[in-house]
Amino acid sequence: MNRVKETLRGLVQPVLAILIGLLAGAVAILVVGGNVLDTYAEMWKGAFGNFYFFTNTLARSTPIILAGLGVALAFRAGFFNMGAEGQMILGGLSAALTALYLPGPGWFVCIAAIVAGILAGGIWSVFAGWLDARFGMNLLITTLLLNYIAIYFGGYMVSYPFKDRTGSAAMAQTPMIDQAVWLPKLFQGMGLHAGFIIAIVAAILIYWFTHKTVTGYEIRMLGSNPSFATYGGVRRIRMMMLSMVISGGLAGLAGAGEVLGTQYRFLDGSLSSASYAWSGIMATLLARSHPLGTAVAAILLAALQTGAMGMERNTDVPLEVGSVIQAVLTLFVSAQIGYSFLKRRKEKKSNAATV
Amino acid sequence: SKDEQSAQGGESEKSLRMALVLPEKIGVNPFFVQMDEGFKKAGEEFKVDTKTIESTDPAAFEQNLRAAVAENYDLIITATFQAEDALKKVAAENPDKSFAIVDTTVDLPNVRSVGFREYEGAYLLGAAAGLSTKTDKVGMIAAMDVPLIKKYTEGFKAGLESVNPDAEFLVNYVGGFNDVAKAKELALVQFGKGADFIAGASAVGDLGVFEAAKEKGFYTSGQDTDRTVEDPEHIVLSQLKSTDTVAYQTVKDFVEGNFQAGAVNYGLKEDGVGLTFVTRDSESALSDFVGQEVIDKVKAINEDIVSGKIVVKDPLQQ
Amino acid sequence: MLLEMDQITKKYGGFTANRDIRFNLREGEIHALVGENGAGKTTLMRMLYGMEQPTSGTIKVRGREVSFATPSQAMASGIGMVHQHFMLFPSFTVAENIVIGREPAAAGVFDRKQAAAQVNELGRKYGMPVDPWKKVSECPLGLQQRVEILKVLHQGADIIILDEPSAVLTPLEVKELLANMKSLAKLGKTFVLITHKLQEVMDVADRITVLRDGQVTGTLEAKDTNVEELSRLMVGRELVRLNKQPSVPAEAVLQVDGVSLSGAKDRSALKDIHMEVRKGEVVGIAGISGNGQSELIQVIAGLRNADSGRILLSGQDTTNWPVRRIREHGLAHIPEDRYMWGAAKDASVRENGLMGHHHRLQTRGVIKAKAARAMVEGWIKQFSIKTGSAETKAQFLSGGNLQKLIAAREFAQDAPFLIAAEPTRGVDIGAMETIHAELLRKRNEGAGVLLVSSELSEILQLSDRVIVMYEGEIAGELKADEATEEQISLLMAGGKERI
Amino acid sequence: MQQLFDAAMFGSTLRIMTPILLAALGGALCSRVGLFNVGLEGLVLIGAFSAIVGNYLFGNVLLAVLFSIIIVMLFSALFAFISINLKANAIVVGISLNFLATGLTTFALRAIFDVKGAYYDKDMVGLPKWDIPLIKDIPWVGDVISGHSPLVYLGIILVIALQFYLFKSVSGFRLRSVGENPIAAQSIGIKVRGIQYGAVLMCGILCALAGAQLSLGQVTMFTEGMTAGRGFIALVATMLGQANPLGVMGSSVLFGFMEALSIRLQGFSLPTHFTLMLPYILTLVAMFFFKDRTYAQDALKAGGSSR
Ligand SMILES: Nc1ncnc2c1ncn2[C@@H]1O[C@H](COP(=O)(O)OP(=O)(O)OP(=O)(O)O)[C@@H](O)[C@H]1O
Ligand SMILES: Nc1ncnc2c1ncn2[C@@H]1O[C@H](COP(=O)(O)OP(=O)(O)OP(=O)(O)O)[C@@H](O)[C@H]1O
Ligand SMILES: [Mg+2]
Ligand SMILES: [Mg+2]
Repeated sequence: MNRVKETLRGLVQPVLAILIGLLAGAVAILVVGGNVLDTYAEMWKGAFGNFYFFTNTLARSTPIILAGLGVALAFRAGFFNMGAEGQMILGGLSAALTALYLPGPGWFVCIAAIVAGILAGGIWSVFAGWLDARFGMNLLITTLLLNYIAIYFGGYMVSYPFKDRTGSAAMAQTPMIDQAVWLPKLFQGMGLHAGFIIAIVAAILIYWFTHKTVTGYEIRMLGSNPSFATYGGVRRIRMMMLSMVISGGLAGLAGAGEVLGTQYRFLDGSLSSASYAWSGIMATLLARSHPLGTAVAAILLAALQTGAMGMERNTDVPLEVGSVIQAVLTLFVSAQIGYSFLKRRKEKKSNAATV
Repeated sequence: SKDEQSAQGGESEKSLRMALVLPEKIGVNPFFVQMDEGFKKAGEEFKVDTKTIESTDPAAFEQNLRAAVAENYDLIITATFQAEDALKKVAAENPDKSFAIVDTTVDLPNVRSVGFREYEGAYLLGAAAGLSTKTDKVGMIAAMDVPLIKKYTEGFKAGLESVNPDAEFLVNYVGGFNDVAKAKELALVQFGKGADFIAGASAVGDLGVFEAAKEKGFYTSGQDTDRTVEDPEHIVLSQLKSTDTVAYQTVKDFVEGNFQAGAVNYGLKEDGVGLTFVTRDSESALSDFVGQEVIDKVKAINEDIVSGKIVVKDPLQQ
Repeated sequence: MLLEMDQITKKYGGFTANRDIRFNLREGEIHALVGENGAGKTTLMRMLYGMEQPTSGTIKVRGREVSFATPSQAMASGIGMVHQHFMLFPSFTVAENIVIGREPAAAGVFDRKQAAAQVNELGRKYGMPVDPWKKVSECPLGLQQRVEILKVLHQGADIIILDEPSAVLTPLEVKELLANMKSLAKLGKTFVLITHKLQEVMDVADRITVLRDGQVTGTLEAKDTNVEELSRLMVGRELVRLNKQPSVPAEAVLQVDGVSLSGAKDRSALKDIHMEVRKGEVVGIAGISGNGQSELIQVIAGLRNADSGRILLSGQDTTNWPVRRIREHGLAHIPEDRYMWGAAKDASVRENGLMGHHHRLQTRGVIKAKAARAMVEGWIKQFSIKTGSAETKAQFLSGGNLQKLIAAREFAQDAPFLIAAEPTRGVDIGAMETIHAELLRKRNEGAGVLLVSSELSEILQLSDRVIVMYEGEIAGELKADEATEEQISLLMAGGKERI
Repeated sequence: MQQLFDAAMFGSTLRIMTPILLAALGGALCSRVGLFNVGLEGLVLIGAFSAIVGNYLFGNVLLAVLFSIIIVMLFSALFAFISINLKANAIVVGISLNFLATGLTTFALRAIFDVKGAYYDKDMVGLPKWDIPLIKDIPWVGDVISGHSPLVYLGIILVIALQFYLFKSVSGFRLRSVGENPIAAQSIGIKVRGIQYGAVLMCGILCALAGAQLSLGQVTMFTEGMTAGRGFIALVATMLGQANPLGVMGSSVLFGFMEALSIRLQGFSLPTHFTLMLPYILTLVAMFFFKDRTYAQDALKAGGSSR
């Protein structure tokens, strides 16, 4: 009973935020002279209109879920890891290079490529963790800076040493990965690939890890109160490194999934231009770092994005309405409207009762 | 079934529906702007329902392309190298659909590919610059250090060297397609180093280059459409690329039943690329900086390329 | 009457912190306000200072009824307050801290020279000199206290409220403070002194008001009363001496062998500490906080590394081991600050209770959720911890209930050695008795207990031996049944002789 | 080498530095009142856009800048309201604000000008370039210092003014006290919220100026996402300068200089990817050397309490 009540109370906030977001979107639609209901209907169709669009939405959510999970874990441990983008890029790059140059049967290379992606993302992330732990360099800032370095490094690698010289050779990208190595599509002719299953499994695993295991418990306590964790025997530096590795590894996995499941090569700029990492951060914020919630929020954000694409295809309302809604709802989700509102009501009631 | 529905829902005669699915936002990129214009113009002329769909990133593009298939357009046109991967997948999965792609080649039985040889136009521009420069220093502000852009930088360089081997060629990269402030800053730097002609090849960034030219009084050139009209005093040349013609022609061919798969290639010879004043006249007056004499020389070079006497190397085929 | 508070009631939701309080001040007196933790002393004074508004009741200053919406308004009526926790800006200078809010300025430019001059003048006038240019973070606590008082004086206050000013001071500093108060009172200033130290009250106060459970239980002239009467009024009954059997100490469970630790500003926090705790005894560490007790605990518990010396736990050298190894080797620890060290506020009661047990309650890295829940729910019953459920967040527990949870968790560690630091801070009488009884039970079961407390009475009640710390050193050691408050106080104040 | 460090290079350092400096000063003010503003990037973007809108509406640069200031102040007030009144985590609000700015400017570009990607009008007049009378004739110095937009000079003046304000004036002293210990400040009757609002709004003004410098000073147009990460760099400059105007100036100069240098280095046969990377690597190195923890810790504090 109490649990249900607390879960409900936890939901007030996001629901209110979503409402405010939709309201802001409605204003934007009205500004450009659209019909709010029709436009939202088109948006709904674009995201969930039929099975095809639904899988589209899930496909887009895949990297967002994974990047978001990574960020969520870091947040849980108390570290503001803003480096998902760079970690994702290096993960994607490493996965592509492994997939291209490692000999062996397809399934084996595919797994190796995923592992390589996870490792690259993890190492890049733990590097920032190390700078913080060892030299006291603020993690929030270093991870931001490391993003730029990763972006340019990835760009260099595919513009020069590993550039695709086959075909028109006009893009900064690696050659196409052999078909045997691809992550399989889940349905013929649709974008959704096995990466989505990996993402959902990852969400469940991370939930299980943080909520059920000893290490997850230690990580969460570290994030809640580092002194308390230290007092209870948690090794802060070790747990920080661990959570940063997993966090970056998940972002790397997100990049690897996009490379092996959607693009079949590493294409310069393709991961950053889609803002997967930032959407992942938003999903985490929406879900207050809960792993399963992050997955749900990621699907919601992906739906907003694919819905906005559908809306733009079929109405004159520009796509950006989607990002306005997204931004407004994250803006308000951490605001304590719901809570303080409820509390004030409660207080009034009890005052009335006692006076 | 959806096909039938739309057929029934239309007028008595079934009107064709075509989609132009672009891998980027149109923005102020003249390449896409023109193409969209040509596409829409053909749509009006031939009574075709046209729909232009823009995309924000590669994954979104693939989704849009698939959505266009799902929404059952009769012909789907797309463009640029960025569309290549996705089109290969989607077109192969939908062999009964017709596709066209502009600016690159996709070798599939249901895809018509239209390519350009921009480096030929760039060669002419480079030659014109080499003949016009007074300081023997010319520059180019390119968008990014990526292979695609080499079609511009390398062609330009070859043209420059062919007429003026002493000229120094400065090239700087903005590192993006939208950073006008940085493009301008780079142009100012090249001007500071003594360049009197600085070509813009940085997409939106060109606006920054033009502004720098206006401010400092050097000469510059634009891309794709005749940009000289914007500021004839400083934007003295423009390298042309007729994406509008190509889009128009593709729609026309489809309506008239002449649509064939396979690759077509547009260069100077086919009038798909060119240079203002040389291959095409301009509304604006020719700047004294270039002068008719230079134009005449470049016209001669153009003829040599058209006739095959000069072969401009494709920088991507090294 | 200078000030009258009449029929003051303050409610927080359903909870009444102050009920129908009548409190008044005469000009130039020192008026002590005493009462147990949570009796409502601070609440009453916060209302006087405009930080809270009474639910009902009136306040009159010099006969005129006032109501303060903000501290500034109270200040304007000549009321100043020195808070329980200092309200200072550590990186600002002494002068800046004193004049803030009333800065001398010309055309909006802060005249720091003028400020320093004012501070010097103020210090001279009231006999409390300070160096105006020194950074507050570099001042010892006694000086910071003085800065707080000077700040209030600079604001022009005639009524000065001091909320537990002596809790963090050394005896010498306390003495100075009391002397200063007396001389200021002679100059016409009026004081409200909140304190738990009844001896201080007897030393300086003219009148005393006692609060219990938010109500006044008496206002007395100091000369007509004594410490015993005051404590009875505070607690509501005679304090019973705990039924403590004589201890049967066995072998040493903790040996501290020449441990030293350097502190801030080249002062050493611990200097060559030698001590031991045997199985079956409670060793109390007395001392004014800030004399190295915290550091000693932290070094023993592995939260800080000693610079030199050895620590043996059950005969094993555990110096500078990681916390977890020390704990697993046999250490339980009730930390001194429950919010900083003892709990994670936004985690649930169950999760807070699991800490330290989580390596035990697991199979292959997975926590045994059922067992963990049963364990915590057992404590909730045993210690009657008031909580919604085991899933309630710790931040919703009252301080005392959280303290009970922490104590229960550490009692359950099943370790031969327990550190209990301020185990009953902010805890009500009932819970205090439970915790005290548990501590003794632990001792009787043969564990060694190291009790650190700033409450002398607690130390005297529970300990078999008392160690007094002063400035990072052991100032003396006494047998509990022979020790008197006077002896301990003397040692706490730095009186060196061994008894 | 000579060619590398010519006058033009220092001139570009000044130009590149200005938007970063202005935004970073705003960031410093926020951080001085205990709010760590990650939303600088978004505020500057909105500033750049609304400056162009203002110019389009009024055809006057001064009014355009004023218009931009008003609009950005509205958004910074939103930041203040959500993080102060609704007690949301300031970092989260800042991140969302960045998203909002990207979406909203692109959207408004289409809604107001009916264009995509960029708004450009060749008749639009940007901020003037001021030639400083005497200085402009001094050979090398003139080339560096003279001929910039008024906002470049304003930026430098503001550094001095803010330094003076924060450390010499009474009101600046109180502002700092709010960041140092808000509870203590409250206890002596300082209006903590009011001061926080003031600082955030001031930050809005500075970001508006930074944006105007980008869209009306550096160039005269608006392009989508034209801040291109400058706001994040400003954030780094705030931290590196420890929220001290002079320190912020130092780190902004460092960053402007690195960027100008990286442009020069493109001439040498280093791949541009590495020259573009250089400023970020050097910032990391600089962070390594200047790490007074006080303000870093503020950020951590703000970050730590987000869940
Ligand atoms: N803002 C508040 N909301 C709810 N309860 C409060 C609030 N402030 C104080 N209380 C409660 O009012 C009671 C009296 O608190 P107060 O701080 O006045 O005690 P005190 O006598 O000063 O105690 P101590 O000796 O520990 O300082 C306590 O139970 C406290 O929890
Ligand atoms: N500032 C505050 N705002 C809201 N609620 C508060 C505040 N301070 C205390 N409370 C609530 O008031 C109640 C009493 O708190 P407090 O810790 O003072 O209890 P207490 O009376 O001292 O109890 P105990 O005797 O167990 O220590 C708790 O439920 C606590 O959560
Ligand atoms: Mg109190
Ligand atoms: Mg209490």
